[in-house]
Amino acid sequence: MADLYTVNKSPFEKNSLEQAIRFSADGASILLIEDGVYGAMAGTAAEGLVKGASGRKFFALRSDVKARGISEDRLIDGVELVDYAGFVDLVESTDKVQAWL
Amino acid sequence: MADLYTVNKSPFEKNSLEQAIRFSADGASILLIEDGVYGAMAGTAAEGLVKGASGRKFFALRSDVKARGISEDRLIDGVELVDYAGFVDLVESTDKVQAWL
Amino acid sequence: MKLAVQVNEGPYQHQATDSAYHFTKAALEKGHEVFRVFFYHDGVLNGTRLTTPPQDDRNIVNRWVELAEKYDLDLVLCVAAAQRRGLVDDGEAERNGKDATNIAPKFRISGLGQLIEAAIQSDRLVVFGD
Amino acid sequence: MKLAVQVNEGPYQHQATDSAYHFTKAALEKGHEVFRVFFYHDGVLNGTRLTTPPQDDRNIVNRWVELAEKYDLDLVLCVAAAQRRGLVDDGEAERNGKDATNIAPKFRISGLGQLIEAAIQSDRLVVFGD
Amino acid sequence: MSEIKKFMYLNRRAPYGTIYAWESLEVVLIGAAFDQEVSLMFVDDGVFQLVKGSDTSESDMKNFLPTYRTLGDYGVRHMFVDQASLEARGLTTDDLIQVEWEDWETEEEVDNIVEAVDADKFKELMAESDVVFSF
Amino acid sequence: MSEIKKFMYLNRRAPYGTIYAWESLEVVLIGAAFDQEVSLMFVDDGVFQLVKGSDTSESDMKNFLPTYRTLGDYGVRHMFVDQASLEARGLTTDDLIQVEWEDWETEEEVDNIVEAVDADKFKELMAESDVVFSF
Repeated sequence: MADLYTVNKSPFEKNSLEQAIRFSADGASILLIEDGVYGAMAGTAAEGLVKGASGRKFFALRSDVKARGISEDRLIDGVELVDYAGFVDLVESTDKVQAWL
Repeated sequence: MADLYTVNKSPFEKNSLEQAIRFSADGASILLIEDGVYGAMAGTAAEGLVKGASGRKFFALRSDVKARGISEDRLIDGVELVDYAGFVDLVESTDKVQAWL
Repeated sequence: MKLAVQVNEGPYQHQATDSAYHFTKAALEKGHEVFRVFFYHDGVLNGTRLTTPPQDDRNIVNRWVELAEKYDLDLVLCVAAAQRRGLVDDGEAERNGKDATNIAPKFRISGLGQLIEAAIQSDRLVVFGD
Repeated sequence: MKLAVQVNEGPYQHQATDSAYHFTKAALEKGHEVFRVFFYHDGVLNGTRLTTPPQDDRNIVNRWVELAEKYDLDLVLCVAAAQRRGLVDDGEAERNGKDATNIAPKFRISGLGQLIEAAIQSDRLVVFGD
Repeated sequence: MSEIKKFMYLNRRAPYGTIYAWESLEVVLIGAAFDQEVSLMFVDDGVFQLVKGSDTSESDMKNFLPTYRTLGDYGVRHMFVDQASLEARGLTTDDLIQVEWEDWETEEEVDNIVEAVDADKFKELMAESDVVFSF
Repeated sequence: MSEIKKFMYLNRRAPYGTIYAWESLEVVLIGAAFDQEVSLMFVDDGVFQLVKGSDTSESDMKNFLPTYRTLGDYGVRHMFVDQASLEARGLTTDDLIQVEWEDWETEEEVDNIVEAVDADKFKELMAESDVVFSF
């Protein structure tokens, strides 16, 4: 098993997503929450971060995605939406949590 | 007269310095304070921001530069150190202040 | 699973405390144990009973209190962070000569060792911050 | 020159409030008028009398109080921001049924109009934030 | 003092992740009581504040997108959006809300005061302003 | 519970601009009372925390650089610095403070526990850790 990385910053504001990906091991799960969910949007200058990160599984918190008006058809393919119960499950099913703030 | 731009973010953490420069008019004064003073360091990946911005005058708050252990010989040429009294003078001698946080 | 939760930001300014609350609540509802929620940095401001948020907005402090009442949750404010930011209980008021307290019920003030202990005792530490 | 100063962050967490203090002090020492210092967002937390910072660190709240005493400075906390963050004076305590106050001397709580007015009346508005 | 100043609100933060966007909006609403010329500028993640379709029903936070739509009634004459910030985020003005404006005295109407501008126009607008608010 | 866990403190913030670096250090100091294996990792602007020559005499803030030098006495065994973060900032380990370490039982000594590592080593270190603290 690998770690769960939480990223709560917009990829346009801070490099947290970029660094979480860079320092994550193969098989890592990366969960985008709060303003971090902007990293899950397709068609942006930052979409390459997620699209180019093979071997990582990406998740985004649904309530945060919806609050920001990001419709599901604008999400990058393969990003899975979870609710807080799913967040808890991710914490349980991975080795530990790294918060990339 | 042009405006005074204050920038308090490290150029490695947020794009505030880049944007302040991009949106500043010719003749603008740009004052680096707090973590913004890292933008005044020579030899970094961000030094091009200040070095490439012709027509702008750059200042850095001396107490913040010193607290961060940046010696004067590591400052980009042309960056002028000021104290808080100098900060006040800059505010007085420019049209208005724009805080780029 | 036994969880420790760390909250680094105060209410309203950053969403971190909202995320921490919803995560903690979801974990408890799924039957997990939350060993402790530790409030650090501006996070200690979650523990004031003096807030009066607008009526059409969430009450962040009361949400924590109610969750603690329902699940007997241990809500700990770091004493050093609390002193810097003016979060005071009876003991702190007496020790530091303060004429008022502002801590909310169900919160307690204690040392940083409580964070270390929580990290040791729990299966996972989950950090929410800015 | 007549100045208005806006402070968006609380004490200790961010340096913004330090910068605002040193700037305001320097302006006053140079003989400029500071029409008002307006505390917004977490900035309202600068106005609590309940802090007890470590003895070897600066006392951010007291510094403001002393500056206000020396120069008769108008220190205003935004009421909406104060309510969200638990900053309370006698009037607020009565209106919102709070059993304690935590405001420091020389600070007052008032509306956002005070910020607009300060911006209109002053030659410059200087903002300090995160 | 009866001088009318030009106020510019500089918004560079995404909504919801922090309170700055919302509390900035509260200043604009209160500011309507004062007779000033008010413009808003959205740059960087600030452009996300105007994105249509916000739904906070699952997040227990107040949805303040509808408040932006009313700004024309609160004395806001212009809402400028940085074109480059939009493009970097894969957005166009079609993704943003529209805000109507009407002058009650002259009955002049504008369908939408939200307008994308380039850096040169931005510089001009900032230069013309008397006061810049940042949050 | 007598199990010894591996603690990793992840530091990504510059000092002084915010309190995170200092309050993070306070956790490390208190943590010394617990018998854990403690490492610190400095990435992004976190590497600035270890830059030599900090002088806060003009800024009325507490200079906490000397405290880092004592960490070897507080049970910290490793202080890792991301090499790429250093390079982007024009720094080398020569610009950073040195931190000594000595095992009082075995009398093993290390002159400097501050060490630059690359991304692969970083990944390995994070994978080996049991708990990651972020501030």
